[in-house]
Amino acid sequence: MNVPSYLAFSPDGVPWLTLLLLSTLAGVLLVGLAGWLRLPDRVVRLGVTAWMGVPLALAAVIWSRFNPGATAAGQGTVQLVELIPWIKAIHVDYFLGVDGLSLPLILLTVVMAPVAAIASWGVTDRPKAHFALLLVLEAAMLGYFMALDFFFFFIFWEFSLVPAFFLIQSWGRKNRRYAAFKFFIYTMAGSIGLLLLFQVLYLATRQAGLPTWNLIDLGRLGRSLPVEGVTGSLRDILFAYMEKVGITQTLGRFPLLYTSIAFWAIFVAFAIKLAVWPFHTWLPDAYAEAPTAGSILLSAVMSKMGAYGMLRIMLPLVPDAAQYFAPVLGGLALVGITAGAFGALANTGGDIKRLIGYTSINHMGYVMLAIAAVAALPDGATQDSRASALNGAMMQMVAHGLSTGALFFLAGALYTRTKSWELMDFGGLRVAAPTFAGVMGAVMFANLGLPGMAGFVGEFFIFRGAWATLPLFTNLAVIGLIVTALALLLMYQRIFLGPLNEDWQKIADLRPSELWTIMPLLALLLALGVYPMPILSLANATATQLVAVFQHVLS
Amino acid sequence: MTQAIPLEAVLVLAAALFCIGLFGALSRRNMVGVLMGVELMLNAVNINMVAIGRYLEPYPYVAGQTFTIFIITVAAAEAAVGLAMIIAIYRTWLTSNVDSVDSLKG
Amino acid sequence: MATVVQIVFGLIAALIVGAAVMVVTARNVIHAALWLIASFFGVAALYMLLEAEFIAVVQILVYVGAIAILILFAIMLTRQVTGEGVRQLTERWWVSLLVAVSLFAAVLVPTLLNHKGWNLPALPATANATPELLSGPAELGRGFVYEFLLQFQVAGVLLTVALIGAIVIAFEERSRRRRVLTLAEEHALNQDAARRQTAEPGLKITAVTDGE
Amino acid sequence: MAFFLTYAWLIPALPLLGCALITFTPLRRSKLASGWTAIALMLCATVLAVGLLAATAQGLALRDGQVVPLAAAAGHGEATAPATGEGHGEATTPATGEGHGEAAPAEGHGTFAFPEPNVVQRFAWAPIGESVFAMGVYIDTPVAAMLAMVTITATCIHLFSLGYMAANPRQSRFFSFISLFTAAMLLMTMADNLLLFFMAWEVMGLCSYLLIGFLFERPQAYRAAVKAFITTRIGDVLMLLGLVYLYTQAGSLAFGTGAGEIFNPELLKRLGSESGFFGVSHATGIGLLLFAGTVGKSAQFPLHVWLPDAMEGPTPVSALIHAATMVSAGVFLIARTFPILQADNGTTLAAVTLIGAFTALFAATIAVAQYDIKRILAYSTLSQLGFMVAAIGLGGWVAGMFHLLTHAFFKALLFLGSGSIIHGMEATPQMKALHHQDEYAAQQTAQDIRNMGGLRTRMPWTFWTYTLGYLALAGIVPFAGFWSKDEILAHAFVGANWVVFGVLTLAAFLTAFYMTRQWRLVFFGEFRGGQPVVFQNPEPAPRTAHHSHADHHTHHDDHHDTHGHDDHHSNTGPNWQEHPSMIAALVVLASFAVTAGFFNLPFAIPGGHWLSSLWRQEAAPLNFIVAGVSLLVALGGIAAGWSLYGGAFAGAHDTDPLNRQAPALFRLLNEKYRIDELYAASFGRLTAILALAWAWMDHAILDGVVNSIGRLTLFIGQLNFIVDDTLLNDGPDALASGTLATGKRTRRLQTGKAQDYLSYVFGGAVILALVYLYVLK
Repeated sequence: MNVPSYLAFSPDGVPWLTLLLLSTLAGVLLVGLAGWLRLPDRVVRLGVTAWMGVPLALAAVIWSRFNPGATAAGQGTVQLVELIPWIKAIHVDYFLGVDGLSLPLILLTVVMAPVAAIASWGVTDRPKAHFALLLVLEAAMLGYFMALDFFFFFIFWEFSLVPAFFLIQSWGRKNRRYAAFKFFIYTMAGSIGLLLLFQVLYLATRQAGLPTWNLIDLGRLGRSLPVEGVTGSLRDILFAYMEKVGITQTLGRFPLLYTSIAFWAIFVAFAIKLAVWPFHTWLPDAYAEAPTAGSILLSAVMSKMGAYGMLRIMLPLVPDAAQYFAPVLGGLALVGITAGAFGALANTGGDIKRLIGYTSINHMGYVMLAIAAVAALPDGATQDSRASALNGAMMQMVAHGLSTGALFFLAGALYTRTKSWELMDFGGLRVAAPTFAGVMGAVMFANLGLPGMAGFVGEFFIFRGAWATLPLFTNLAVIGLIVTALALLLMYQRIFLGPLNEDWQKIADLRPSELWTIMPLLALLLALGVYPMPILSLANATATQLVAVFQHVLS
Repeated sequence: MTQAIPLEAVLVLAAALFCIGLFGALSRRNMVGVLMGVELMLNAVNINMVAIGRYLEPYPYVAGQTFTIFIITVAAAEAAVGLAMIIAIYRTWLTSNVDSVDSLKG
Repeated sequence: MATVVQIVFGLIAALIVGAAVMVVTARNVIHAALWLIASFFGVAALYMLLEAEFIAVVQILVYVGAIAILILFAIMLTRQVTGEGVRQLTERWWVSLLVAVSLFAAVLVPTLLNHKGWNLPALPATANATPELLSGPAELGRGFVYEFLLQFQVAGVLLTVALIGAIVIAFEERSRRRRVLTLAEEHALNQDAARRQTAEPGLKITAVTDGE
Repeated sequence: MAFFLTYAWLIPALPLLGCALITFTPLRRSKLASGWTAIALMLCATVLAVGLLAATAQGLALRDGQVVPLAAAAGHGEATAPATGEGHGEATTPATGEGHGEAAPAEGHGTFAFPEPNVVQRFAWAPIGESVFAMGVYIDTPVAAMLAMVTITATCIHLFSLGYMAANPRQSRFFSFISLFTAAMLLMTMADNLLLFFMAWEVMGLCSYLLIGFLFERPQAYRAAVKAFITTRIGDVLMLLGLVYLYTQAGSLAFGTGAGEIFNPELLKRLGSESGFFGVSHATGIGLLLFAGTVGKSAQFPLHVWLPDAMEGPTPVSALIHAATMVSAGVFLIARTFPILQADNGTTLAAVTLIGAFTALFAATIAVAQYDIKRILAYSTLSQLGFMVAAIGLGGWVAGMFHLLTHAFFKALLFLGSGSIIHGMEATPQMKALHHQDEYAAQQTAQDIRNMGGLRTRMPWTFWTYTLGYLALAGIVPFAGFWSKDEILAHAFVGANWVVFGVLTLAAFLTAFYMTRQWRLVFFGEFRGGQPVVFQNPEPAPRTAHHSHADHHTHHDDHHDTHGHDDHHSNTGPNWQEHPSMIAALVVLASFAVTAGFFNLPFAIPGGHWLSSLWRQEAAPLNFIVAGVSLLVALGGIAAGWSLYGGAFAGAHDTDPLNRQAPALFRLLNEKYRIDELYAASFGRLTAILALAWAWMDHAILDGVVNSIGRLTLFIGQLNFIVDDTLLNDGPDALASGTLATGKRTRRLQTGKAQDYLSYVFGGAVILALVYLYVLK
């Protein structure tokens, strides 16, 4: 096979990505073995947590093998590629690879999974199944971030729902059934359009002479970059197919119309996962009702799957429609930011997990704003400003993953001590549990974007990029910064400040195991906030190449 | 006799015997009754074998009879094993009714 | 001559069918077994009519002499002989009847509809010549040792296996065999079983074994 | 000298190290060890900062790791950086109009320039597309002066806290926080770009939050902390927008005049001429947004409400953060970005002046009618910050910075003095008795100046140092405040901004007046604490079991309770004992309060105009008219205060003389113009309503839509069901139940009876036979 220049195979020939994927699945098998051998639950708990170090180590190896600055042929080089023909009849390939957009999220996933595992140590109801599901979920998410063939991409996308569904449904809180179904149905319903769209794209590219599910090639076609074996951009290919099918006679001969339809199909699928404004109502329910580990993985990693999908599929495949609808996206992002912030504020007297969930909507609103800003019309914007927005979005995702995961972890730890989620039940715990209060305070400030913590870097670069293209929305979006801060401070105040509530005189402070789970996260947040180079340099080259297409008027 | 009675008559007789035996095998509650129904069915088959061998086979026409012998052998074996099973079942279940033995019920 | 043969055939057929019907309908199992013997005799007679004397003899020896007797023994051993007042047919006997009748109809109807003249073999050319020798035990025996040798052997093995199998199945377990139940015990056991059966229709295996 | 330049970054690093040591090592278990660690590290930082100031004063600079004289450096850099030309021109051209006459910004001279930086060290921080964002330190002479001021005051306040916070069980945490704060302040001062500036700025905001809420058991404290954080954050996010705006326009946030740096003359010209939103020029937009940060941090008029409430924090915090350093960071911001503010021909600076002057007067009027000693000082701080802001707005860059430095010293002194007074007051038997009923009320009562009196003899050290600070603030001639305030007034006067001049003069008068009132009531007359005006706590803290337990014991035990109150007296000796470490801090600060003004004497004598020349700015000569007016006004204020309050307040419960004469006005001032109530009724309620509205929208509308889509589906399903049973397709549930029902029905075939199975076999055979015979043929 003639390998294009923008694909780079593993330099040492070892299929590291497959190993990473298999290591998590091997963990599932080990849990099964443990069940068969009737090992005690304690062994499974520690074993799974320790085993999650294996993907962590493999991801570190992948990071070391990755060349962050590599670009080729108008895009960031996709590295450590594994490309094996799979189903030849419909040209499905087993195609894994990482680039600057996926590697940070892979790293985030392998870091947060052990945290989720440690958060589940208290699970007494069917713990083996619980841990097995965590591993399955990790595998699905890793696969999603690595798969570059739509076939596998979509399989992992849908497959990740299954363990999440069962985690919520079996170990969640009182209202878990409603939440689990809402979550599942919402996401499933959203992805129907995506699936149909790719069938059409496959047929269209087949007509053009290169039938493919290959996301990299499709992305290159969408951006009018040369792909061997086919000429023209994806927009032309799609339009030619529509013409051949005859749809143009009814709907009209407007190429933008068809890319717009494609755009909305893609957008809705990923917007639901990212909890963009009118599609966000599943999120507070799901986050609130899920068990702690579920909340951690849902908020830390799964919501990033939506943003990653937009970066991987929406922007490269249909840049013209994305540019055309960017103000709409910006508007939705703005409403989401405001809605999340005020929603959190409305929950300061209620459920702590719902509150954190709403702040997540707010934070993901910034990511959405960044994506809109990347795509918006070139009104005095430079390529640097767009790259800045995209870098900021990556940073924001990583930072939000770390900080919200940590917040959920601590909320879970609080629950195990007090058996209450209601903020109004607490008060003055800082007296009895000073370390807990300190750690939670630090995590909270990281979450609300205090400079010096990673979240601020993300927000700053998002704002910097968004101002160049969408100044009005950027201006209004800062309301979210203030109101979220207020909501989180009130949350902290309700729990920790004031006179000590009589009920919690003897509450235990943070245990060393919990402390040392959070400390690495806090250290990461702080390190990335002070020196964000490691993450930003990973993403920068790919991001810069990706945004180049939007420097022109496309429609 | 081959000129007097058409083959079809014998076959119809065998079919009637078979169907009666089938009815017995399907509807008798007593296991021994079921076994008797099965024996009737086997007899019907034997009649068929012999008759077809007699009417349609060229001269020494031993094949049909040979098969009959085999079937009788099998029937004997079947009866022996079947009755042994009936006794065994009776011993454990204290019944020899077929419809009481429904551990396969779904 | 032909008429006589036809009459004889009619009688034999009536005997076979009638006896068979009684076998499946008789309330008393013993009676059913006796009717079965009658039916077997009818079949043997039919073999005679079909000029298969050896088979006829084997029929009587094996079926009447062995199987029917075996059946009678089995009936005795299972001790549910009388059956007066007890249902002899299953609840859904009409389904079976339907199946049997429709099967018969499915065979009979095309036979009657499609026949093009009764299937009577033509007389041999040497009609009045010395009649051919009927195939007798000699031909059969030759067939067994030449043509059907393998099948013959297999049948022998089958009989041996069946014999051993029957013994194994019918034998009581060692522990039970050691200890012969007294009549009182057996009565108590039956009472117990009866009680269980009334309390819990559709007796389960586990229930009894546990009870013992 | 090279050491001080090369290792300038150690100045913020040392307090940060202190914070880390105290937080993460067992040092935190010992109050004394943690306190002395912090103080020792602060002393090292002070030495470094003073050394750095000396080095920069000698005109030394660091270029490529080599120490060179600045002039040579400028010559050296001429080939590469276009900035040097600017630096030279500024030094030689006397055309800088601020000092002289006409309103400089209005005339748009725009020739203000910073002195050459002495140290610029940068490293790549984040890649942004093709370019790289660099971070580092940028030190020029104003920065060096600020560093010296911050380290000196911070060291004094650390020292003071050692005595003042001795009774607090969380003293080591307190040191950790103020060390972190100091590190952030120092880092902000020497930041080389606005982003780093902003980051350190926000960390200060965090520390402010933590320290105001240090006594977190009190609802008043944590509420004030949240209020401070959120109010300043409003300014901060606007400033963030300003940063982003500037970044978008300039492509950089780095200080400096070189290409691609934000003070590049061409860039400034472009910003001033091109118009952005609403037809406003870029420079105006950016300038106003940046100034919003100042308004928040320096508590200028619309966002001033947090600072008086911030007095809930321990008094050293008030001194350090809410008087000397953090609040003046806002002023430092507009001083730092002055070329940008100036780039739009005066619009921004006019707004700055307006806000500053208004705040100066507004806060001074409120201060007149307060009883709480710390609140009076807080409003005084607001007022003085207004002076500085107005000075910068008038183009008096040196005047504003000079006042910033002097004010830091004497206001820190005053706050520490008040801390000492409160410390003494709390040790009186009346307060101790009250303390056991309600500690918050006790503290508030102890801070009430009506309950003091006659402390002159009881706390001599405090009295004398406080008096020096008071004279400096009032603007009496040789003391620090006189010189700097005089320069500000001179700017307004020379610029013919008569309204501003009038407002500021009035404010100066009021300053002298309310400070005299306070000083008189605190230190003179008879001690009135015998029958104090007891503060009525609207929400008394619930009495915990632990506390009431402690009530049965001696006061010693009370010190160990965890209900955190900083101002508790630890020694059981006679009242009014002054702790040595507190005295030391007061004396050091008092000496600066006296002498700080001499750094920039407006005379052409050796040592005169020292700061101006250090900062390479035009020296303003002494304007005798203004100086006379200023002094006269100050003396008038003192005389008015002395006469009005000379005989007043024989007892604590007497009515204030001012209240007697103008009760309505006094009430309005006492209630701070009711702005807090206004905000609570407007913005507070609006926020709450918006939150409810959004929550309602989620629940009622969006969930309603989702649920009604569900219901609609169900309805269609039922319609289907009614129309045609066989089309029963009511979603997966119906499918599942249908399957289940079918299964249940099918299950009945599975009877477990061999005969039934056999009948199926033969029934099937019959059907097959029929099919073959009649259907397939």
